Amino acid sequence: MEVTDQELKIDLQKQGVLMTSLNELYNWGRKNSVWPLQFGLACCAIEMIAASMARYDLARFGAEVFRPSPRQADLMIVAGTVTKKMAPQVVRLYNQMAEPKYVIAMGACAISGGPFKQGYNVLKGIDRYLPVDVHIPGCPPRPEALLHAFMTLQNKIASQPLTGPARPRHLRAGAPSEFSVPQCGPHGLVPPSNPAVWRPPTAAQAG
Amino acid sequence: MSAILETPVRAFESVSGAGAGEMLELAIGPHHPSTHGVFRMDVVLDGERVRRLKPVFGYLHRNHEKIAEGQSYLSSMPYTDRLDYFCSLTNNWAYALTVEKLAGLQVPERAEYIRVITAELTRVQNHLCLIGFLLQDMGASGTPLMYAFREREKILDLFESLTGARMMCNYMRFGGCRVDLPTGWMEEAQQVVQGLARFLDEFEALLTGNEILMARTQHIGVLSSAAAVNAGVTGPMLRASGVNYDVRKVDRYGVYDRFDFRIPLGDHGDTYDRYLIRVLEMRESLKILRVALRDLPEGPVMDPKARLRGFRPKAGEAYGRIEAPKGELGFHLISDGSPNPFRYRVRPPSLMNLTVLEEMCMGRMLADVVVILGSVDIVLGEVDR
Amino acid sequence: MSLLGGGILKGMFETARNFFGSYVSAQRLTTVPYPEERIPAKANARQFPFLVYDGDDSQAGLRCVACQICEKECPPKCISIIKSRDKRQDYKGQSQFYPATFDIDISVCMSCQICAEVCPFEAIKMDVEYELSTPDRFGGLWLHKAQLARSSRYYRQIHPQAAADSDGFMAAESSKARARVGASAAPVGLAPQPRHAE
Amino acid sequence: MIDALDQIFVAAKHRLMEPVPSRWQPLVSALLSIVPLLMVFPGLFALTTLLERKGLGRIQNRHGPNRVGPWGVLQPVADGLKTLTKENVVPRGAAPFIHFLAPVVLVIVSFLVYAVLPLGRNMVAVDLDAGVLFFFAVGTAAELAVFMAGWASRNKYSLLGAMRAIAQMISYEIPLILSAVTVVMVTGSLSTVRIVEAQAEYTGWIPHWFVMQPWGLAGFILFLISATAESNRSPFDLPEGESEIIAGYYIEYSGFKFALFFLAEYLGLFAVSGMAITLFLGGWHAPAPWLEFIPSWACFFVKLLALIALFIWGRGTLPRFRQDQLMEFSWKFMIPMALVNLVSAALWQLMDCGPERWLVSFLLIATPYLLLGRSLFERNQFFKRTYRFAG
Amino acid sequence: METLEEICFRIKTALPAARVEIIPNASPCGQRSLLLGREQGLAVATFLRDDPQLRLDYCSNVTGVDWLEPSLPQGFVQSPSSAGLKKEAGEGLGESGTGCLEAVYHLFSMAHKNGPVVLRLRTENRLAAVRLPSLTPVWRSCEFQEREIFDLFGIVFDGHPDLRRLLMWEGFQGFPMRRDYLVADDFECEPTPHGDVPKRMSPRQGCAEVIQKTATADPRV
Amino acid sequence: MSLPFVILALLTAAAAMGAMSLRPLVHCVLALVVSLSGLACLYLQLGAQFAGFAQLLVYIGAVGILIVFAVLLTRGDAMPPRRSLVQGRVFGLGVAVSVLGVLVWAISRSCLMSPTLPPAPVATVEQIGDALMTRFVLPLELVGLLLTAALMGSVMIAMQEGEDK
Amino acid sequence: MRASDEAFFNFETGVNTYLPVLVLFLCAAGFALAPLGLAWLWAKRFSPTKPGPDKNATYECGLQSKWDARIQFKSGYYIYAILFLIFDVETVFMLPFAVVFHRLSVGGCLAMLFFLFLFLEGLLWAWKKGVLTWK
Amino acid sequence: MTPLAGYLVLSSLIFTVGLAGVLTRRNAILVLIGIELMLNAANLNFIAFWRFGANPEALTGIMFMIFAMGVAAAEAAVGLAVIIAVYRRCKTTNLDEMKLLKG
Repeated sequence: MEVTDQELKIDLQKQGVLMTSLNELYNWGRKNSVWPLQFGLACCAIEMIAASMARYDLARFGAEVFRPSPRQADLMIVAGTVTKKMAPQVVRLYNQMAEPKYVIAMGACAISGGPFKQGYNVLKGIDRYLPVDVHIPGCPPRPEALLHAFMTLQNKIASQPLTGPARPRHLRAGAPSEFSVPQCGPHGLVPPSNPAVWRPPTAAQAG
Repeated sequence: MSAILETPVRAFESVSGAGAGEMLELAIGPHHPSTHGVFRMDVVLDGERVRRLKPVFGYLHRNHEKIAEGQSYLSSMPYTDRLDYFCSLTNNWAYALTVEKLAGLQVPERAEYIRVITAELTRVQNHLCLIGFLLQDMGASGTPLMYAFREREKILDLFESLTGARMMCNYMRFGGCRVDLPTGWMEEAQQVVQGLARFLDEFEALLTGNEILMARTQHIGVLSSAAAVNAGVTGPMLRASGVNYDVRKVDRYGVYDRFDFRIPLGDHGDTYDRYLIRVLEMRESLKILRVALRDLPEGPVMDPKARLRGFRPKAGEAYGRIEAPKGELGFHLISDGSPNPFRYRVRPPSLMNLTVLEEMCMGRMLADVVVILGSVDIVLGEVDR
Repeated sequence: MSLLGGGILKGMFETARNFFGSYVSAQRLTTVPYPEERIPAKANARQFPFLVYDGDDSQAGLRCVACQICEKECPPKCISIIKSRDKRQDYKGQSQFYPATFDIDISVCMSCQICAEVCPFEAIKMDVEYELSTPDRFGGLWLHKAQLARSSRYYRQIHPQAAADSDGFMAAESSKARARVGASAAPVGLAPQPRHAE
Repeated sequence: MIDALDQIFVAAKHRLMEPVPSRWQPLVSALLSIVPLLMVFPGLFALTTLLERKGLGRIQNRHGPNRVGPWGVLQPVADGLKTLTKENVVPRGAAPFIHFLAPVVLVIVSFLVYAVLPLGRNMVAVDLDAGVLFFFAVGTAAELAVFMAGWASRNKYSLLGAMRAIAQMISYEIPLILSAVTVVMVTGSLSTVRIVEAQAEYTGWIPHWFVMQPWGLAGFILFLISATAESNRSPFDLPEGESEIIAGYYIEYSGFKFALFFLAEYLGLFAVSGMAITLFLGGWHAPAPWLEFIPSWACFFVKLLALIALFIWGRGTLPRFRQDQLMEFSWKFMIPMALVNLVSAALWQLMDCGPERWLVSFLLIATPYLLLGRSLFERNQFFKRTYRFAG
Repeated sequence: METLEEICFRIKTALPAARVEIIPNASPCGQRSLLLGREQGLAVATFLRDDPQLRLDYCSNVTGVDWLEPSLPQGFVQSPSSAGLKKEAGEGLGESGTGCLEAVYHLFSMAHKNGPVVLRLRTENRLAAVRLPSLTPVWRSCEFQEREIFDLFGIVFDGHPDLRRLLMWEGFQGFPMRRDYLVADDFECEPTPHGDVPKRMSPRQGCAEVIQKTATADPRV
Repeated sequence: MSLPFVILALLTAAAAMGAMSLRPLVHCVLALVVSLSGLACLYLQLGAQFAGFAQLLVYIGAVGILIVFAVLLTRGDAMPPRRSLVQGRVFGLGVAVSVLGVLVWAISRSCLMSPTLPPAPVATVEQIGDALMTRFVLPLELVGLLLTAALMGSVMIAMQEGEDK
Repeated sequence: MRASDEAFFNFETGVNTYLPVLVLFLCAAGFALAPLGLAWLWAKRFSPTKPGPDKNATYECGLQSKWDARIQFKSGYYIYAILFLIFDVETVFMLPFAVVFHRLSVGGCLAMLFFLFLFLEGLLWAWKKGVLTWK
Repeated sequence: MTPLAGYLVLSSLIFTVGLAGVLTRRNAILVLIGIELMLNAANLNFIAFWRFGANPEALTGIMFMIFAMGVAAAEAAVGLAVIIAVYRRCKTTNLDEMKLLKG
């Protein structure tokens, strides 16, 4: 790892300008062509649809190409309550997406289970199993909030380096591209969270 | 009557028994563009013909009833918004109506009118979106859906300025409505209603005579009236099968007896009827809206006896129902005298309407399945709760 | 019986009308290009709750007296309040508790407005801010007292009508309280009854 | 001047060829006529995707992509870059070689047919004696490529999509060829250039395009409908029918392979549109004599864009057919109509000029159209309905 | 619409063996109900549907109710302990077998446009004898609702054509809508205390044990 | 031997062998299609333009598709594992190789080895059309009849069985 | 665009005609393969492909795919394919006829009319048999 | 310059491959494919002889090829229909098993 980083640094010095512009071009292409997976779970999906409709027009960002197949999608908008029965499917769909892929957790339910989090069949946040890039609070968030999140995601993409240790997950050979699919056990999901993805703050647990 | 008696109760056979290579077993959903959410159908296809279809539920079961039993009556109100998330106001109304029945509350006249207005607006936008989604299921590239949502946004604007939220209105309270109409709302609403009438003409010009739409919907997914009644199908779907049953007329809840509106009835019970019945219902709703907006009386919007905090109805039970856009939406509440309902049950129209899905799809093509499902008008939040 | 294809042509005409209409009529080009333009917030619009404070000090001026009604009434239970041990003067001049911590987890909040509705002190109101998306779930969406506090001026700005009503109500309450203080000199606890008076 | 502009590409090519040694000339000549094709049509593809998204947007009362570059013109570039750098996923159960080959074959086939399309005066890659036949013969390989894609993916939906695609393409191949045969019958040649040249005349301001004659109009409409079906465009986009079989035959494709499918689909669309222009819309000829100053290639591309606009318009309006209806429509309406049209064109050719032949040709087409259309409705009992109301 | 007493009388004349009892309802809406005997439930339901005077051809709603305590169902007399029922659900396990599970059917007549007539069917107790006759053969509309009640309450409907879990997955244990069901505790991190749950953040085994104790066994077996 | 011929010949022969020896049936069909298109290119190379394109149209577009359907319809794809070479196979291969030997021997012995290439004949579609409409009009009609008969026959066969199923 | 006689490649008769087609074929292949190659290089250099048991599983609406997709298919398609084959061949025969149509004798016309009649006969027969109706 | 013999050798090679396939493979569809190959080998001969023949203006070779193609199409249609019909009855496309199951 160290060595490759060194190499990369030398590389960068050698072809600094080229590399930087390549990086910018790459990020520019990715960020302006984020195709969401056509995937709605509950109420928020309607606002997601509304965001792609005439009034808000997600298409302006080049993102109206809702692909129904995960192979061709870049962005999974988890819009709505993820139930325990649905969670394995959501994770599997994410796994089946091609890299680079992003996740937006739209709405309270997707982030934390939201109003339904006390239910016996509701997953308390999709970030227990998937690496979420942007969270949108709201129940449901306004379409503009989705657009804002979309722009937040674009900014995030634009700032990702192509090389070096800070490069995003999909560019690192060792980093995982799929996450283990939870199983529906006798009382809930097994395991209840994926420690590789979910690291809750310790301070919060104390409080 | 005898026809119903002869309706055989299907014996369950394991879907996986089909095997043997000739049939294609296919899971449609839970992630599928046209299952309207996370609905799943396990179908067995012979070529493209459906030989068996089993709906699979529960992918959006979010324990609404259980949560409601642990909360006060008021706290469940925002949860009802999220049942049928297209029609939060009618859900509010059904719940409020049931609690009012349970606790014996009276609703002021103005509030009743506002409820009628919001409910009919909800009905219009629900039907509009349904038709949009139906066409989407038929493969139209978004245009009807976009037009529907264009008009829906206008209605949502009205909802937002009245209730503060676009979708999850949380507007009605036991004994009335939360707030009165803001200034200028009436005029806006009247304009919207006028525009809607014009829009419906355009919408029908785009769709109703379209040969492809007719070919895709006529004689597809036929549902007989006897089967519909026995299966508890309600709403536009029931009326498309020719049964004259509308809770607005039967129960005359609210102030519906003051409006002159008609119930359109279909003669074929197919998808085209279900589509057109909804168009006609929207026109009737606009008629109600015009009258209601004209006749809206002055007065308070809340029953002065109603309490926001510390609401504890006497022990007992009540079943209340209204004609939601999708059919009969009922609530069954059992109170034990505590602040929380002892039993809180939602009777979702979408779930009952799905009972006959397999019959309607049997022997049809795969492409028909999504269209039939679209014409049933389900919202998973309500089906699975 | 119409001509085969007639309905299709009619529909094509309708879409063509919308296509050309989109260049001339605002009715047919309904897009509000979001980051540049925004749909003005409606009078009653609500997103997430905030705490109102009067005056300039965002913490000392909080109207909240930590009565915890909103915490109890909140349907998704996203509010968490820890009452202070000491008391301080509220706007009516009465000695009241104040929230030592007041957290709202807006990743859970369902924007239902019930907290604002049940609050007897006009202390919690609904904001119209919706641009809250963040990559940081716990840091960005778990809002504390300091982040939640907004001045009453801000409230008057976003909801002028409701703020005026609220101000009127508060003025009436505080004058009543003052009158009562003047009459009997004995402090009357205006703390509302907890909901489930056991 | 006008001629110079008209022949600017031809002249440029000759200019470029001059220094080339004669033994290399055929190859260079071929390259010089091919390479522009490979640049123009993918460019047109990029433009069309943008136009389609913007056009659909306008139909649907919104803007469409407008934030990447001025008016969003760089949107296709961004999409291309993205797909290029996207991961390539090949499902485990797939046949990897065929899975890889399918989009490549599809693109090659879609490109090959451009060889006989006359894009302007003296602007055809190769003027084959059997050009029209070449067009259809090579085009049929697309069916196999689609099948390969669907079969190799080993996905239920993709297989359904592939079966649909083949069933649809074979059903519409016949009316497509038959409606082209009418033109061949009248011009007496299979060469695309000769067909275009046969439409060069004007009567007053009216050009002698075949679409201006009853049989030609019918042929054009039949050709256009079949072409829509052949290129899997809405309302015939069943093989990829999103709402039913998710993404159809390319459901398992990601990255640039998926982009190649899109490219091929649009290339096929341009090709059939170009063929429709060649056969019925007078090819490179201007629509009126006083417009002849417009370079021939510009005329061709303007017509092409107009047809593309028509396709986009149709996509923005129409729902999708169902498989059986699609087949029935082809076999029970399109093919009989194409046969009748053949007879009509023959009669047109045999009869003298005069109003009679207009009348005969028109009646010969209109009558079966009405009859077949009505029978289509009656057989399936489609009709507009009236409803009863309960008070 | 006939009164409930008349309906009761008609049932008794038509089916003398049937056990029918009128349950009062103290609520202002006054929707009283008929408690049917388990054995005659199906016959009574068929009678109600087919009788030309009643023609209750439409079963709108089926509610499952879990009465933890035997005293409660007696006409909704408020029991002093009922408020305490959900205080500590797990602790009430000892007496939980003595209550009953109940299915409530709301019937309407589409032909006569009247209703509702409320039917109740009660199981013998909550744990062992949880069988009821299915009314799906009479009204198709009960099919999914009875499945749901089976899924969430654990009432086994005899004669139901397709009794599987409806909302929860196959392999799920327990019946979550029962009042003594404890939610499997997977609140690992809560920035804010959400309701009572974090307070019982007991060791996981304890929680699972409770679930085991309540109703893990699939009563179909 | 010219380069195009060699390339096409190799392609055609290899594809033909593939069509006969590949495992999955669909691969066989695809190889057959490649082989037949190679033949079509050879026709083109020989100056028979119409024949070449007709070959493409009919064999790739129609026959290939038909065989693909047949493969999918009969689940021929799920082939049993290949058995060891039985005697029949050896016999068959032997027969084939001997036929090849005889043919090649005959060709090599014939007087056709002369390298003279006659001037390219022209076979435009017009000429073919003229020929079809004059000298070959009877065969044309017969082929038409045959095709219609084949249509009816094969449809009957395919349908009939479908009904008794 | 006329091929010169002293071509570099010693093609035989007619082949020069197809040289543009051949070039087009090769260029198109290059056009399709070049970006794929570029994408492969990109993946090699920067963004490694990451196959996995889930990612490379067959997609079926988010569920684990049961049963093989390659199943025996409906004969409905097959009958259409037969019809198509026959009609396709007949259309091929019709093309030369169409080319010479304008100088056709009466006999030729009649012959073609008969051929057309056979075509129509096949179609009508199939129609009457109900073959054209999708089952 | 490719002499006629080259085409003939190629043709016989393809013919042989087809023949070998017909004789060795037991799958009925493969047998049909082999037959198609053989027919096409013959077609190549027709074209080659036309090209190198004495009287190319007569177009006899091309005519033969075209008619042979028509016949081959008819053969393929009927042959495959038969295979499918047999498959429906016997559930196999293997010629040996077909023989066994014939009844």
